[in-house]
Amino acid sequence: MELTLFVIFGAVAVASAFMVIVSRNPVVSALFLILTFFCLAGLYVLLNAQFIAALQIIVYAGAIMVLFVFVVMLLRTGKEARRGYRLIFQKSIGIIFVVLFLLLLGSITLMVSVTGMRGPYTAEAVRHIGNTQAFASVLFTDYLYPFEIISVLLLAGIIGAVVLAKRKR
Amino acid sequence: MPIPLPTVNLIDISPEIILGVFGVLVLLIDLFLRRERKGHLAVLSLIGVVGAFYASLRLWGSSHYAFSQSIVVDNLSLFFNGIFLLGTALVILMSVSYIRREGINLGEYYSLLLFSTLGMLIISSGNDLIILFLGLELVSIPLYILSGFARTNLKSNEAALKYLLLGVFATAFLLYGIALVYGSTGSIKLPMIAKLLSDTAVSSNPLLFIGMGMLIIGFGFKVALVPFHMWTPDVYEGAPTSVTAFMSVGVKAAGFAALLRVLLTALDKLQFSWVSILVVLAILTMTVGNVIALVQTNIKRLLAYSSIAHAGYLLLGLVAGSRLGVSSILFYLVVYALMNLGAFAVVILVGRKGDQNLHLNDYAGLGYRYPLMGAAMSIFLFSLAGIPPTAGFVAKFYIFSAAVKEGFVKLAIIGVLNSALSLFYYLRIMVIMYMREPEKKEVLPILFSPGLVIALLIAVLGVLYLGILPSRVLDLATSAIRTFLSG
Amino acid sequence: MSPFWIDLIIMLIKVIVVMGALLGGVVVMVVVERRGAGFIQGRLGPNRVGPWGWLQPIADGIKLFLKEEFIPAQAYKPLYLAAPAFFMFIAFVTFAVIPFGDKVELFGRTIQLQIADVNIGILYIFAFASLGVYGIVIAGWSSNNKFSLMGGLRSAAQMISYEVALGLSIIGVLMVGQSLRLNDIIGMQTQYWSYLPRWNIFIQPLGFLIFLIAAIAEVNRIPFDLCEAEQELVVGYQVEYGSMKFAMYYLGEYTNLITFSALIVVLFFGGWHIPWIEGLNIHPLLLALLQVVAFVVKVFAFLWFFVWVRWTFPRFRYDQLMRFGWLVLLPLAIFNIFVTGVVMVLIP
Amino acid sequence: MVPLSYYLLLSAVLFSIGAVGVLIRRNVLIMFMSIELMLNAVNLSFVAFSRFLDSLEGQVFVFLVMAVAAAEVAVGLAIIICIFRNKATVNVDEINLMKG
Repeated sequence: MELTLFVIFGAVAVASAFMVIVSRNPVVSALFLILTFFCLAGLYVLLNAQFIAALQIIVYAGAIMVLFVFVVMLLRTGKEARRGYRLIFQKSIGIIFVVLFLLLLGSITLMVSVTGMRGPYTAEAVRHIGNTQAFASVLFTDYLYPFEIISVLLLAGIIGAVVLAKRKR
Repeated sequence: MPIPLPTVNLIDISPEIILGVFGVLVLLIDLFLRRERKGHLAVLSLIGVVGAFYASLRLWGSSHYAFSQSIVVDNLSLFFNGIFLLGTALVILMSVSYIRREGINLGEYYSLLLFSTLGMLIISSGNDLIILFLGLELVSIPLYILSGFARTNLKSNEAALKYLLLGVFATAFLLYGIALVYGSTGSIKLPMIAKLLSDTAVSSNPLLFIGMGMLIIGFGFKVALVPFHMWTPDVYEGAPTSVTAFMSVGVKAAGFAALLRVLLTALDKLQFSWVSILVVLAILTMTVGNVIALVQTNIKRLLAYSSIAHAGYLLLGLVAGSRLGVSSILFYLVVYALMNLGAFAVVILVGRKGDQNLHLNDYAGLGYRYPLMGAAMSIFLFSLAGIPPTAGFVAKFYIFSAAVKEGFVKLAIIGVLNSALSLFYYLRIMVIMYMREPEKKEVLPILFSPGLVIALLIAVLGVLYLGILPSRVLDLATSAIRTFLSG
Repeated sequence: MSPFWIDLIIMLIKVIVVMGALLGGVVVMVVVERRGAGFIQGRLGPNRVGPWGWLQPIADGIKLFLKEEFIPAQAYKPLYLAAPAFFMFIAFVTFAVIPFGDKVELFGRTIQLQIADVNIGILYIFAFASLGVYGIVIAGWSSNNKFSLMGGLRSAAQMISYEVALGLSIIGVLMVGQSLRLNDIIGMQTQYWSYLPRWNIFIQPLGFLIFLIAAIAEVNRIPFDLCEAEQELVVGYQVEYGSMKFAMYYLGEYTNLITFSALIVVLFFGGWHIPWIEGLNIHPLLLALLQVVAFVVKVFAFLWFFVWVRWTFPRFRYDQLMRFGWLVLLPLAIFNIFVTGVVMVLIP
Repeated sequence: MVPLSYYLLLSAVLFSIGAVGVLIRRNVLIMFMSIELMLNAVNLSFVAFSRFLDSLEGQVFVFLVMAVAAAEVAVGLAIIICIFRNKATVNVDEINLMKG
């Protein structure tokens, strides 16, 4: 059951991610990206992270991508002027990326077990406390400082968006 | 479910709080100021910077974790705070007249500058990968905006876009690296990672090494190491000059602060593997930066490539990884901040509205028309090249000797050769300043605004002082790492 | 039969019943809306088809069904066709986590009167409600028509703006209820302060007001129907849609309306809770039935409220709408959270 | 239970699709979307690790990454609009993005 769902979500995610980068129309790209995000949310549920799954849809699909679609439609850019792709980086970087990617795939496939230190939040414990509660109790105690930092970061983002996109002053 | 709130000691982050409060204060007061009087905000921001500096001084000597080990308050982080705040103060002084000339004197400018500095302070005290990541983002996001601050200038827009796209691209790599390190060790706290690495099952996990590689790529983009440097010249050229100055000093120093923490605290046990990567990167960075700088004709592009080369020199200290290496990085960053910001101050003085007058030929004859400014520029250029009575020489000397002491003799020789190479393009500017007649006769006089003059004075005096009597700051740098490498 | 299959069948029955109820609700709403408009405007409204016009929706449906299916020549076909279906689908799926009654003991099984009891119920609703905007934006874009695009863009801006206030307005409820599960929120409201039921409307009046206004904006009704705005944009994103595709939008909009009414009832008016009935010693099954009826009655009260508002208020101007959302509702919502927090600290 | 390596493989594949998208596309908006795809791929790794290590740090990370991504997208789209006002294009060829 779980494996079936994983395969379905995973396959759709990969297929639509592929469509994101090959489709010529930015609106279509954006919609396929949303589909990918949706599948990822499904995978998060499989991984017992319901809260993150809901956030994934609310924040990514519901806010970030709406902004994208909005801008794409506002600019009415249409299709790319010319067909054909090209590498914008030097070849050396491309080679580094390819090597790194192959290494990554190789080592993941060869990976035998999880080596990291285990934490206290087993699936059982999280189900007992509730995913959202457990998440909150970690976020608001151990990671209080990052939580505060993020507010400054968002403020900076808001200021920037307003300053840059506003018309004449 | 009740959540037991942790005890927090706000004194530990008082510099950060002061900067954040002043950033918001600037925004609020901005609402009540007319366009001509935005200069007052610079004074307010300076007060904030000085306040944060004072708060950092008060914390000097402490060495402990805070916020559930999220941050570490030690002399190293406070020394870095000093570097960042010094750089920011100079940039604010340089900005006042510049942004008025360019017509971008909005209150948000100072506010974003302060937020970016806040990000740097956060990085300097980061003790876990989340903090380091968020700090880097908090440094970067205001800078994306600031590079595009001249909204009607297409070059500035493009610079912002380039910086943003490559910055976020780098962020993705950085994050992937963090994810793999987290996944293979099970922790994101730097000291904890170091402890877990003593387990061979963990330290032989290939994912860990790939994660480390991705981290280096991510940081490489942020501090502009070759071959991840391709954005630097365009962004430095397109962004408003004061912002370029801030980027060239602040981001570089912040990136190195983060690299120091990650590589020397968390991944210390993997030194055997990252040293060889960094050696290659250092050689590439120094050589490519210097060689391409030779053929530049735009002063901002030239300084961009020069800053790439300097990142290469800094890597030598990291490769050494010893106490001497780290303290020489600290010293080098202080010196680099002073000399580079000084050079950019001169670039701002010579420049004209709309970022005109940036060609090297525009510097012809300046040495005679403005002897004091010419002398200052010469001092900065000598220092950047690393010629004796200036601070640049001392800094390079220490960093190269740290490399030699750890057995990287060939690397140090390559560094010295590169310094010699860099002499050509630095001296070329001086030759143009003193030996060539200006092409156009009617040149607008340079307006010396008080802020810029003060900034220039501080930079000149600093470079000369550190060149002649470096021991005070060197001692400070040595004491800054007392608890860093032993704990 | 194994328990798995029984559960599956029960689930299927629940889905069918809820779908049927929603469709029935829409049918009723069509009449209520049109007759209500007539009532408010001092005219008769449709009264020819069936007794008092009650069969009007069927006539409407047949009419829409028989209309010609057409696709504009310049439209981006796949998206043009998918948009209305997506919109309707999202509208129906959103309702899945709304509890319409308490637990029922039937044939020795406990049945939850709710399709899916998700522990992040409220987030689930927001997640899907925020997807609804795509049905509109894509319709606007893929029709390749200026009016459609304008309508779509307006609605995207409006929905993003008001979603913020909408989300923040319920934080107070969540703080009081200490849970994201809708059943827990209702459970909290079944208690009493001496005689007054502890409904959230009494604790969070400001939150309720903000939620109500933002909800009207979310379902794009007058006075916030800027994306349709008949007089300026014809009907906005729907211009190029006719026949069954138009019917899907019609259906989706009313389903959204029902969902938001139900959400208001669940969050602020005790859901299926009937005050003071606990002491009366009624048979549990009858009680459950009464509670469902109570829920439906409450929901219809709000549906009528929406009709009432629609035919009473004029439309906002676009800039007024945005300013109201960002400069009035959002600060008020944040203020509400702040006050709630302070009160909760002071009175534990 | 689906093994960890499946999730990691999926994440790696998505990440590289995103990276390829950034490298080969000319349209700034699609490049930007590809970067978002990369960030999401990383998030998948984080959540998977978090599940298999029984710790919630990974989820906290994802939460913060989402906030960061939102800020970056807001700023990025503002910059794109800015460019579009000055010069009506979103093709990087004409913006001359990568001259190094």
